[in-house]
Amino acid sequence: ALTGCSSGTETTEESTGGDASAESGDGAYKIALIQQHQTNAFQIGVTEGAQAKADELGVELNILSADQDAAKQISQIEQCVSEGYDAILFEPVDPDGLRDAAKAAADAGVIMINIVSACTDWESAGISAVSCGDNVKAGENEMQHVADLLGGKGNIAILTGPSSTTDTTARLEGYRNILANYPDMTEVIAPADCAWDTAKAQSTVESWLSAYDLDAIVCQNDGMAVGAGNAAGANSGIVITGLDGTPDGYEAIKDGRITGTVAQDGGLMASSGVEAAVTLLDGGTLENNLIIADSVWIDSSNVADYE
Amino acid sequence: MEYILEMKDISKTFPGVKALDHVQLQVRPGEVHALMGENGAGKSTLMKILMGIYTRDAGGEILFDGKPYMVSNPKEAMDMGVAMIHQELNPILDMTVYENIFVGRELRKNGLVDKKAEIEQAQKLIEECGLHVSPKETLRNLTVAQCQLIEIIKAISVNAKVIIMDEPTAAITDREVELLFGHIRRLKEKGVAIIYISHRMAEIFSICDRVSVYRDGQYIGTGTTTELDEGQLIKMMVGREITDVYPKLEADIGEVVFEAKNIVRADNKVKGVSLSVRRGEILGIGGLVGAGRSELVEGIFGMHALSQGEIFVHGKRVKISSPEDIIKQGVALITEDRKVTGLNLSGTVNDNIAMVAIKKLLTHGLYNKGKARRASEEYIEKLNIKTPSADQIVGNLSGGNQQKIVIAKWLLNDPDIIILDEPTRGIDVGAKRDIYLLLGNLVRQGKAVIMISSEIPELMGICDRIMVMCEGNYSGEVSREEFSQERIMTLASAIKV
Amino acid sequence: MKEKSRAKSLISEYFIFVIFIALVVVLTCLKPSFIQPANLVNILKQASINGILAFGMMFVIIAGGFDMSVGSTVAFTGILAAMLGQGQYPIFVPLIVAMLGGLAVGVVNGVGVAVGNLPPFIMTLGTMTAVRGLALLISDGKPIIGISESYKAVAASSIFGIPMLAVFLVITILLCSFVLSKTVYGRRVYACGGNLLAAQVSGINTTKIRISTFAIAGLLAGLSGFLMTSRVTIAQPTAAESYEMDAITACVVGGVSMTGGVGKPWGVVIGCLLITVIANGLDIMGVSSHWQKIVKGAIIVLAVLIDVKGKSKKR
Amino acid sequence: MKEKSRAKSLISEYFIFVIFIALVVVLTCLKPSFIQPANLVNILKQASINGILAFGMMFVIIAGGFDMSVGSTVAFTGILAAMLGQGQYPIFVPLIVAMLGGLAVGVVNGVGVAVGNLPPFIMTLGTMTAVRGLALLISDGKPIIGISESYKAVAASSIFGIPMLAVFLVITILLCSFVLSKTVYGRRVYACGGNLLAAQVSGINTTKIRISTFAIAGLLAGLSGFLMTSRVTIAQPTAAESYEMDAITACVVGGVSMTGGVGKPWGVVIGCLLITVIANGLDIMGVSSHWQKIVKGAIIVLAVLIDVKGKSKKR
Ligand SMILES: Nc1ncnc2c1ncn2[C@@H]1O[C@H](COP(=O)(O)OP(=O)(O)OP(=O)(O)O)[C@@H](O)[C@H]1O
Ligand SMILES: Nc1ncnc2c1ncn2[C@@H]1O[C@H](COP(=O)(O)OP(=O)(O)OP(=O)(O)O)[C@@H](O)[C@H]1O
Ligand SMILES: [Mg+2]
Ligand SMILES: [Mg+2]
Repeated sequence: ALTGCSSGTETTEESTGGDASAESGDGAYKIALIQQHQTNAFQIGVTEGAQAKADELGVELNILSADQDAAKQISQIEQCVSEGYDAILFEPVDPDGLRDAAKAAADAGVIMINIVSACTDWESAGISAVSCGDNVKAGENEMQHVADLLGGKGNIAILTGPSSTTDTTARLEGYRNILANYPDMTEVIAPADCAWDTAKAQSTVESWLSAYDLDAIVCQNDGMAVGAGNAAGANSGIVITGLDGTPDGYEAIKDGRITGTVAQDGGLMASSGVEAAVTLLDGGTLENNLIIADSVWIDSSNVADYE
Repeated sequence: MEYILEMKDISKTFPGVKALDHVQLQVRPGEVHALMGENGAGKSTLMKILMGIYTRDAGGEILFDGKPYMVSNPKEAMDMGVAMIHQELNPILDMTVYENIFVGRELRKNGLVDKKAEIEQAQKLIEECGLHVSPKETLRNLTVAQCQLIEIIKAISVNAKVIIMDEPTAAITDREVELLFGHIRRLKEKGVAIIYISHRMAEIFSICDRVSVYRDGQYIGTGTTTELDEGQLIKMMVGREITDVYPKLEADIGEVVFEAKNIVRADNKVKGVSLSVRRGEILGIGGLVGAGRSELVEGIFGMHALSQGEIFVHGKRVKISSPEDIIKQGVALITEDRKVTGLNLSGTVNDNIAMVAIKKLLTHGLYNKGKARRASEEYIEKLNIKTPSADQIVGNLSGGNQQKIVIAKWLLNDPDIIILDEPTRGIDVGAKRDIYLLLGNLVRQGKAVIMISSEIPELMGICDRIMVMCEGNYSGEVSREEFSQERIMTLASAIKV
Repeated sequence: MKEKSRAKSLISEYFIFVIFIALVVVLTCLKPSFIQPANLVNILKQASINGILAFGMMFVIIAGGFDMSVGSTVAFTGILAAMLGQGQYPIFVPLIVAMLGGLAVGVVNGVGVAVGNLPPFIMTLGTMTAVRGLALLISDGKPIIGISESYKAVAASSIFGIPMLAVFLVITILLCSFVLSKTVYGRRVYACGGNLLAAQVSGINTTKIRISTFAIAGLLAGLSGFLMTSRVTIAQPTAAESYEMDAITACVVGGVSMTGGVGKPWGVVIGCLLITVIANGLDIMGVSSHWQKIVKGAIIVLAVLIDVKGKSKKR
Repeated sequence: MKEKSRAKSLISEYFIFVIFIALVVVLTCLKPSFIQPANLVNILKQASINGILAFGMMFVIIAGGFDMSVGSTVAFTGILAAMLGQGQYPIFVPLIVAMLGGLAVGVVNGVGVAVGNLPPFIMTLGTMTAVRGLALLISDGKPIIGISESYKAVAASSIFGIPMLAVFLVITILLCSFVLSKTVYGRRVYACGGNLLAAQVSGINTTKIRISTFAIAGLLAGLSGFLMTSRVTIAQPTAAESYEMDAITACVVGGVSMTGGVGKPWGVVIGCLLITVIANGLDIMGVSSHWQKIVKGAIIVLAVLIDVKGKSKKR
């Protein structure tokens, strides 16, 4: 950890040296945010959180979307470096795949910050700060509530996002961590990859329900939980949970189609990231270069507070 | 050894059709052997079996050079020394002339394509055939006739022992035919055997040594051209005597019903041609390949933009911007290239017959399949179209029968003015006669006909008047009293200054 | 002999149907709950949206075209419908607007292809991308929630146990089959696809026909978008990703030729059921998503292969 | 006069090139940093993988086919390469295995199309789905990490400032152009696509040629998979989603006809650069991702439209 820290500071020094010249050009810092994609409520929350913070701090923020393609994200980082950005915030499409690109950018004097999820061994990849949620913990949080609701016993099924994306694998890891404690909770069907899509989730669950007795359907995002809820019908007695905490999920919680969701605040992760970048660019240091936004369980009892 | 090629007891069945029923064929080295028979007799099928395109039914045998001949694809056939000019043209339209000539047997140098040598050789071959195109021209820019000549060049430049020519002259005029015959004679001298399929009687007697005749998938017989005469041959083919090959029905010629004045096409392929036709009249248009006859009628029909010209139907000026407009005026155009502009080859006979005159096949505003079938059957009967049923896919019919479908689909629309561009291309003697009679009856009913043909005897046989074109220009006109082959040829090759 | 060959040719024409039945039998043996009424209702529901899209696609392909944009159009029109379906207007307003939105996309495609002479693939790929962007733009990238109860009821309700979605599908099938086989327009669609030039020379206004086929595909995509939103109760800008592939697959499996001019509505019905049944069957058997992909790919290829071979045996 | 018309016909043949230059000029005016060497290097890198895929696709399309499976094949072979590229073998082992893996997929496609007589669309859609499943299966749905430094260096290094990726691309371009324009094989690929029947009756073994074009596409997809893994330093089973669309777009924009038989390698180079430049230009101008989709779709359609119109003026 010590070496990690020191390399972090080194990078900071280099970058402050680097952007002094850039800064003289146009005053405000130029910061880029490269999101995984911009096609759901959570991601738009990230966009908005970052933009609001940037406006508040008076920095120039340019937001790009990698469309869930690691190769594209690498290209975008390279592009931002050659465009002379002072700092790059990015939401890695893959925790391992972006490390070298981040390192190269940091070596070129750009401040690199991870948001939403962290690269593996991020400190040694030249990343100065991470502002993220913890997908494993969020998954644990969700599954723990399911276990509590079922009394530790029952048939469950899981709907996942696209296999191999970091969100999917980390959340699944969280689920499995909890399931390990509850031998009576059985996964009666292999997890189905519904690619975050409501309609696909809905069809899959419809089919399942005609063949299996399920006590709970655990979904990796709210969109799929809404689909599962539609298939099961309101107040079906099946525990259906989501993850993310987005308006579509809240709506379904209110009318009883889904039981609850685990909310992660993408906007907060992004705004903290922007703040950290500006602090570092100003030559300051961070109290803590790992900022974690906690996840919260939301069900019908507290959903009104979150809308 | 007497025969280079012997086919014995060959049969071929398609669903619903017995295309060949235990037929035979013997070809001697160095002879030109004609295959004759009505449309759908099975000539092309027999040759495709020889090329390995179709597999014959079990039984029978083929001997080549005395040895059993077994091929399963054209490549093997060509390796054995058999080449073929196909009836249905097979140009690769997006390739150049030289590429087409050498496709499948590219010239090589150091393992790579020797483009230069190909162009040089192609140039030579083209000149020998009297064709005036650049070897680097793309086939898409050539006319049907020019494409046909390229096919011929392609086949005769192969070092083959047997060359099959399936209606090689269907789209070309006498001048090119003569050049082709020159080539055939030279090949003969080298001992190459030619199997020659044609519906043009005169060609058979001028170039062929022996004739084998088929009818409805059966072998009828073989004879030498010196012993047979035209009448006998026709009788073998159609099973009855035909005395007048070009029947001319008398009709009353009335007022002008269709007139095109000073047609100039935007692409300048037609440079100011006028024509008019009267009720009850058959107007012929003659000329050499490339005279621009097809271009003229296609321009009139709204298929290409005109830069100048006026069109009058029944004395009324009409504006034409698409075929739709002129069809509404009661005009029909049976186009030259049935595959490209005539037929929906993947559709059934019904579908094709219903293409133009669908409005006639409705009951209560809806398409009535029964009506369409009855209409198809009427024309199958009238034009003697050989097809197992009106539901057959048109692509599966023999070439001549496809041509008849094109004619049928237009006649069903009951047009007043009928323009036909090489309508008898690939049609057998009997059926040709049927078509002439049909045209004769149409003009008798007060309709008018314009017919383009490269067969001068045909034009002279049935037309009332022949207009001749040359290089996109009008070059003269001959009336029935003055008809003579020389007169027409002179006009056709008139050199414009 | 003649009887026998006729029976043979009938079987070979309806071969895909035989394959479909075989698949159903196999699935039933493997998992008896497959054939339960409840699951059959599921299959109907699941087949509906793809079925409606496939019927639109059928017009385009038979006329010799190709439409990559229908998936995006479903998402786009679904969002339009959700925005107008919050209860502020009567339910037919979102329906009409969604269908008009789809129609507009279709007309743009058609004009590009028939007037602009663009290859259908590139034209519709362009609109596929652009319309997806539009969907994201108007929804700001977020799902649209809050559609009214009456709108939700459209897809959720049933008539005599038959889900409304399936009713929409059946109406579409009947209408489209009727148009294709009975009207002058339908016959001309086949003529255009069979040989465009010949159709033109035969006096058919091919431009109009081709534009109209894309318009129909768009219109039906709009209807699908409307139904999709009702079914999933929200409208996602990322919805219906690659639905065009399923629609095209349903057509091709059902015997519609990609080169145009050939295809029968009943074939598309079977094609579309086949795809749905594969997905449904694999789901209820609990096959893992990874294996599902492999099996689905293999079954589709095999089905078409058997069909092609079954047909060509005829020769 | 003749000179003038020749110049005109030259311009119309190379029209897409003119459009490309125009686009570059516009982008440079809007954002001068676009034309900076650093960004040009970026563009080269970004164009490489799609470019290699597009060249494989070109063979298939010119021969009258169509390949939907190359994206999945990139993912699949990328995983193979990553598994073997952990340092346990010399670097050429993953390269060869990836290419062989791609080749195998290509041959399956080719056999299905040329021997099984399946429509290319359905055959390759089947393998697209199945191979994606395979990629997920062998990777167990998780990214493969831990490739060796020397493997990472393949894509990360440069020669004389030119990134290695671009070197691979240039080699591919040169080789493919040579094969297509100079060899007998290349000529026959055009013949097959131009008129399959004619090629057959001219004695060409069309089955072999068609299989081989799919094999080439697969082989190059394998190479791309190998490079992709090196570039992103991991292998994801979900990588290269819909890369086939970009490859096809590059071909069509570059003048390769979807009906086969027509197309020039240099056109594909331009097509592929055009696509990359659009994405790169929009990114550096800071256009929002939703608008990017709209603009990208519109530019592609417009480019092809202008090209088509420019060409048809000639006639
Ligand atoms: N692929 C096919 N499928 C079904 N029937 C076919 C097929 N090819 C040919 N036929 C049928 O076989 C018969 C013989 O056809 P063929 O083409 O050999 O006739 P042809 O003697 O060459 O006639 P033409 O003088 O018109 O060219 C015809 O009745 C035709 O309809
Ligand atoms: N697409 C084209 N591009 C360039 N030149 C063409 C094209 N089509 C035809 N031509 C030229 O136009 C002229 C007329 O063509 P065409 O051979 O069709 O006339 P035709 O009198 O109808 O002959 P036929 O009916 O005997 O084929 C010829 O000189 C030909 O070379
Ligand atoms: Mg024939
Ligand atoms: Mg002509």
